[in-house]
Amino acid sequence: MSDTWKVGSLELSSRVLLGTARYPSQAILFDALAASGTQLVTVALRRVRPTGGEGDLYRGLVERGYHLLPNTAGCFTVKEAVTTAELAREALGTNLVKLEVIADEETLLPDPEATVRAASDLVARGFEVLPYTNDDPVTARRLADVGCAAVMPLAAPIGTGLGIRNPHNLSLIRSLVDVPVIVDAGIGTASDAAIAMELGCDAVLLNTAVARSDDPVAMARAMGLAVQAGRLARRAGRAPRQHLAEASTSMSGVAAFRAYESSKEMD
Amino acid sequence: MSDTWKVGSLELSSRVLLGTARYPSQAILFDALAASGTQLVTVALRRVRPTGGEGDLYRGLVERGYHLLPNTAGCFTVKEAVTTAELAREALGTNLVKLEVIADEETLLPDPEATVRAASDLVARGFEVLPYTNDDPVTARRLADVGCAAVMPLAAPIGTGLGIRNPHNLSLIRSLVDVPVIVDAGIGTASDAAIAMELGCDAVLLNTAVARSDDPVAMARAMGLAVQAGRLARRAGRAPRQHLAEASTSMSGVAAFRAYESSKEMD
Amino acid sequence: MSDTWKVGSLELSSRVLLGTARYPSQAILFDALAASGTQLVTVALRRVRPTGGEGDLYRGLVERGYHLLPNTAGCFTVKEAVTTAELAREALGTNLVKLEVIADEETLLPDPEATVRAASDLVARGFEVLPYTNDDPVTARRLADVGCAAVMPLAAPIGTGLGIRNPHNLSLIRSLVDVPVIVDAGIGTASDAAIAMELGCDAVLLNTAVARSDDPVAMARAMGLAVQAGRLARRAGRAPRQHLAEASTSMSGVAAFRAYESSKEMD
Amino acid sequence: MSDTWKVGSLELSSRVLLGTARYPSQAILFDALAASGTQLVTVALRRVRPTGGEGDLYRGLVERGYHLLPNTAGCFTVKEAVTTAELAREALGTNLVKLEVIADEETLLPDPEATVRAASDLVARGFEVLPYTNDDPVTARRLADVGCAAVMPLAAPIGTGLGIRNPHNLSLIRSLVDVPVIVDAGIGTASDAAIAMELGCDAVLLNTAVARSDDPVAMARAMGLAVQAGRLARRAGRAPRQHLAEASTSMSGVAAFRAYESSKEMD
Amino acid sequence: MNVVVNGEPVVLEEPCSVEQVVRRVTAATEGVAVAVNGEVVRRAAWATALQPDDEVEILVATAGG
Amino acid sequence: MNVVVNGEPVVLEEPCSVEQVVRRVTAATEGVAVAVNGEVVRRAAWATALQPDDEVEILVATAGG
Amino acid sequence: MNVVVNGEPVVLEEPCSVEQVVRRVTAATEGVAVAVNGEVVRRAAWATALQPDDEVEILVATAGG
Amino acid sequence: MNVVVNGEPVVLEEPCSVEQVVRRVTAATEGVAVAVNGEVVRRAAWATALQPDDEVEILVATAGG
Repeated sequence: MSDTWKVGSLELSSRVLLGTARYPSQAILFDALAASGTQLVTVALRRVRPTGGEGDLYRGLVERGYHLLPNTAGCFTVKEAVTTAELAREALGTNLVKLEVIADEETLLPDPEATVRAASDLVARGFEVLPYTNDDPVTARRLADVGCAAVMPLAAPIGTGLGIRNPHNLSLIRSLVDVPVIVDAGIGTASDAAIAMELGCDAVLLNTAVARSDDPVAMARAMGLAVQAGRLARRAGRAPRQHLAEASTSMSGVAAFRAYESSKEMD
Repeated sequence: MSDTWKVGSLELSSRVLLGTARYPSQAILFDALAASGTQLVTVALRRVRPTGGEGDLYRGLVERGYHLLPNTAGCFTVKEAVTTAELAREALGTNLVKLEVIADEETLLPDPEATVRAASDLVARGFEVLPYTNDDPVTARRLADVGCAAVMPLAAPIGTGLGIRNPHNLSLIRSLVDVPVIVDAGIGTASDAAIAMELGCDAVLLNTAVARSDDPVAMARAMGLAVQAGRLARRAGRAPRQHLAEASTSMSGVAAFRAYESSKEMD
Repeated sequence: MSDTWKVGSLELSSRVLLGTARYPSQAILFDALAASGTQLVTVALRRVRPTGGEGDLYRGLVERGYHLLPNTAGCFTVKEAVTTAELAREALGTNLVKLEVIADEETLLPDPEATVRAASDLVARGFEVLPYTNDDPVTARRLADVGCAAVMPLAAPIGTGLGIRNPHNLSLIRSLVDVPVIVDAGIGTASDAAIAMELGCDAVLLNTAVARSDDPVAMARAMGLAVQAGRLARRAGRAPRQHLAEASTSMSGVAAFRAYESSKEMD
Repeated sequence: MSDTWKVGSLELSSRVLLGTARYPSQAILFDALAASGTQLVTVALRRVRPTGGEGDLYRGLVERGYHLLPNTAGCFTVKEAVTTAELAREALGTNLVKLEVIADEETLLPDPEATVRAASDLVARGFEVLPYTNDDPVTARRLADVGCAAVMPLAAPIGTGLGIRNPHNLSLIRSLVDVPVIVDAGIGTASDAAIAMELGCDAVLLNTAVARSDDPVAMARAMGLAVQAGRLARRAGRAPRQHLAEASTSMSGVAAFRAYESSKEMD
Repeated sequence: MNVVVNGEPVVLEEPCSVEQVVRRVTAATEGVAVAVNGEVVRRAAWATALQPDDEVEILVATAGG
Repeated sequence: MNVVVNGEPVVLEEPCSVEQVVRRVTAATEGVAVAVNGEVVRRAAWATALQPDDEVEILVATAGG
Repeated sequence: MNVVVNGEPVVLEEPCSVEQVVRRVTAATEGVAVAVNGEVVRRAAWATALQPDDEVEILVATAGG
Repeated sequence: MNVVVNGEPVVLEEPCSVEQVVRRVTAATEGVAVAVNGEVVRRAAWATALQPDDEVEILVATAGG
């Protein structure tokens, strides 16, 4: 069953986007990326270090054929985000950008108003913008309206692993926008990713849940499977919930033995 | 990674047990069984019908190499359950039995006291007993103590699809017994199955959630993947939950652009 | 609005039952009892201590006009529970007993099968039995069937304060038995008590949530108010939940100003 | 125990704010207001009707001594909201305004960016602004920063009665702003209101949950009690949650009867 | 003179003050506010004469959440 | 001889073995089990003759959860 | 005579009634119950004499949940 | 000539192009981007000479979420 999806000009079969930060080692990072089945991975732009160690990351990802999604992590203003996106395009040769405009260092939550302004500016500059946003359906719709290639609402604050705090908002967002909905931040374990897909989201972006697991490679594989499972379950259509019990096995044709019970056995 | 498990004398690699009732057709049933990856399927014992249609089910399952787990569905007393188990062993040549002693036709919930008595009797008769039980940790431990090969607590009342009503009880049960814990009844969709495995359960028994899905074959595949995902995630060890946000991307080496912002841009 | 209820031969207006253990001091205990509005308080039966301090508790409660509900806490067998109940009746001159038959010291969960046997024996001995039980609807119905004056399912394991783990079971119990349903154990804070009443339960039995609060007297008052609130809300009948938003303020007669907006103001 | 709070220039003892829409009759409205104990009630501004029926509402509220909180319901732009607020101040002689700038008629959710602009304008015009907002902590802090007298995050979309969708966000908001936090919209029943207060919110604004209850007067009373209960419980400080059970009744001094048990009684 | 009052076309004899048009729809002396062409007209200015084609909104407090 | 087979009254010529009555309802040689008067009759004992008024249950595996 | 009272060995002069042994540990006239060898001794029977090696439990109401 | 490269003061001999200063810190020929005084300098313009007190940022792809 082919089930590809498009984000901007990319067509992807995997619905897992994976971050590259916080892994025990680069070897484990590359194994985790492979185990997850991801095709699109996030990177940050930072000052080159004499060691040049980061060069290895870039080459390592490109050689392995991953599409890169540079982020604007650490940006608190529209200007910072736009400049960072321009530098990322220059360095990595991609129009894709994960737009993050953070409101403050305490909550690390996105600044909805500045994110919309930055998104609108970047779209005009020819970027394919994937904005990190809160789970407000109104802000998500505005981001779609200004031309973003997708919207990326959070499940819970970044790094908390609290899972999907507000499923109702995610389904509202899914029903309000026509672009892909990618759940970004807050996923804690495999079932959270499955739930995101069951709510109708198109993909999941993960980092800490995988990188900080005791076994990042196993967790990456778990996430890849969970996302497929949730996607399939959504498309299959769940059996209706009901308040009262209903037998799976039919009573028809049941044998009659009760007559033979001694009274003491009767319940 | 080999990750087989044993229930009674069976060693299995799949952690999905699938029921055979309520499918749109037998063809869809067989496709769903294959899609789920299950190796152990439940059947009931009922009066033979002139059509003999049921014979096909038995042969169809045996030819496809499935292990059979006969149930005592429809039994309300110890005697009925024991006689049904004996007949199942005679007919199917297996010591395995899914013990169900139901308390009443209204709730269809298991009768804990009668289930323990029947289990104890069947163990003495040489059966490998997999009892359907509520999620009471005390009853689960008692069933293990009388020699059951596994315990099968419900997630929610049979057929409701309400998912895991009481995760706390399932983890208590997991910590109290040494035999496999198989979640039976109440699973609604893929993420429910993943959660059951993340709680430490060893397998999941499904029927209605698959058979009554709009697309049983796709849902069966979803369940198979979800169970693998949940199992892997449990073994990988999740990153710790935290109340406050923490950045995945490090700020170290971030570029400095703010100085160049016009004041109006300042957020 | 009179809203009394009967448990056994007692008619009560307060729907809070309060335990007397674990308070910082006896003075705080008595203030908390008064603040909660309770009329029925639980006590244990223990070996008299030379100090005779316990005598003060008994006298203090009787002088303040509280009805006493002796428990069988610490009993692990039917015989222990029955003997303890008989001694309590002898000492306190009440037929009421809070029946506890605990399965093990690890989980401190009730033993459903032994609790049913002990209840049945105590009913035959003329007691008004209020059994502490798990939240299994089948066991609750059996306890009602053997003649208990009420059933007391737990919200969560004793002392955990985890609140109502399985609301679905509590509403099932409420719909299955004709005697009062009193939620016992596991309530953590005021809203838990309100939810118990909104589910249709008749009363709540508390101890740790009040006694171990930083301010037991204030928490006792909170619990008293929460139980009234939940009871009233249940009787009032809640407005139906809906998936989509609906305005409270009508648009009819709204003024028309938009025509006067400068375009820059248009959203 | 005096526990008043201040919002703008008002000092209030009741922490319930009640809307005046959707009641079966004006008589029931006035009874419900009284039953809730509210001191501050919301009204809309609409075109006078020949019947002049609305005049009665205004007079009825003023005569009963309620403080009025006019809303800007039905406004979709900053200009509409500001004009409506000015007319409300002119008509009702109060600087208080419940600011609503709605994004669209489908979701009826607040427009965060326009709400911040309108709030800032109204503060400059000398209003005491109580803005209706989503549960985004960043937007809530911005509203406080521009000088709002309180912030009023929603529990769930208006009129749904779904209760508090995201408690984590409400506690974040409570920890981020210094002005009162009033939960507005989405409360369904009494326990929802208690939970809002237990999360640290200062008050609750209700309408549909009361007006559309089968018995608005009883539900209003329930809400008044629930808000007091939740507030008291928050201040009392709850006993810590724990994963494992802990007995309330001590085992010390327990009698020893087990020796006398016939073996058949032994569990 | 043609004006619009609360969305309805109305014909008035000139001159007609804000106060006069208010009195046509309500006797209420408090709890009322008026806007003409989208601008608030404070009570103190109700003597002001309306102009042809003015759009008048006369509002009162009503049930709201 | 009158017996009851799977709840239906049946008239049989005597003598009639368990095996013979099974064959009346199914050709299946495996996956079948029989109880007479609530007691299991193992395959090895199917030659046993039925008695008047025996209640015979002939069961097979069928769809179950 | 050796008996056990609330778990502690006690030496009593014979004869000794239940009431006498109760008085050794508490003056309380109500709220007290006694069991000897696991059987309840009702108040009316407190005059009963204890036997050697009797195990006596003297209980009162105490803090409980 | 004093400039600042990635936040560190550096002394350069004039003239010095963007390319030359990039080479001081990395040999990477791809995956690198440069900003001078907050403005991006596209690869095609790396021959541009730096001015005294220029603030140069030389960035590469690094681990990010």
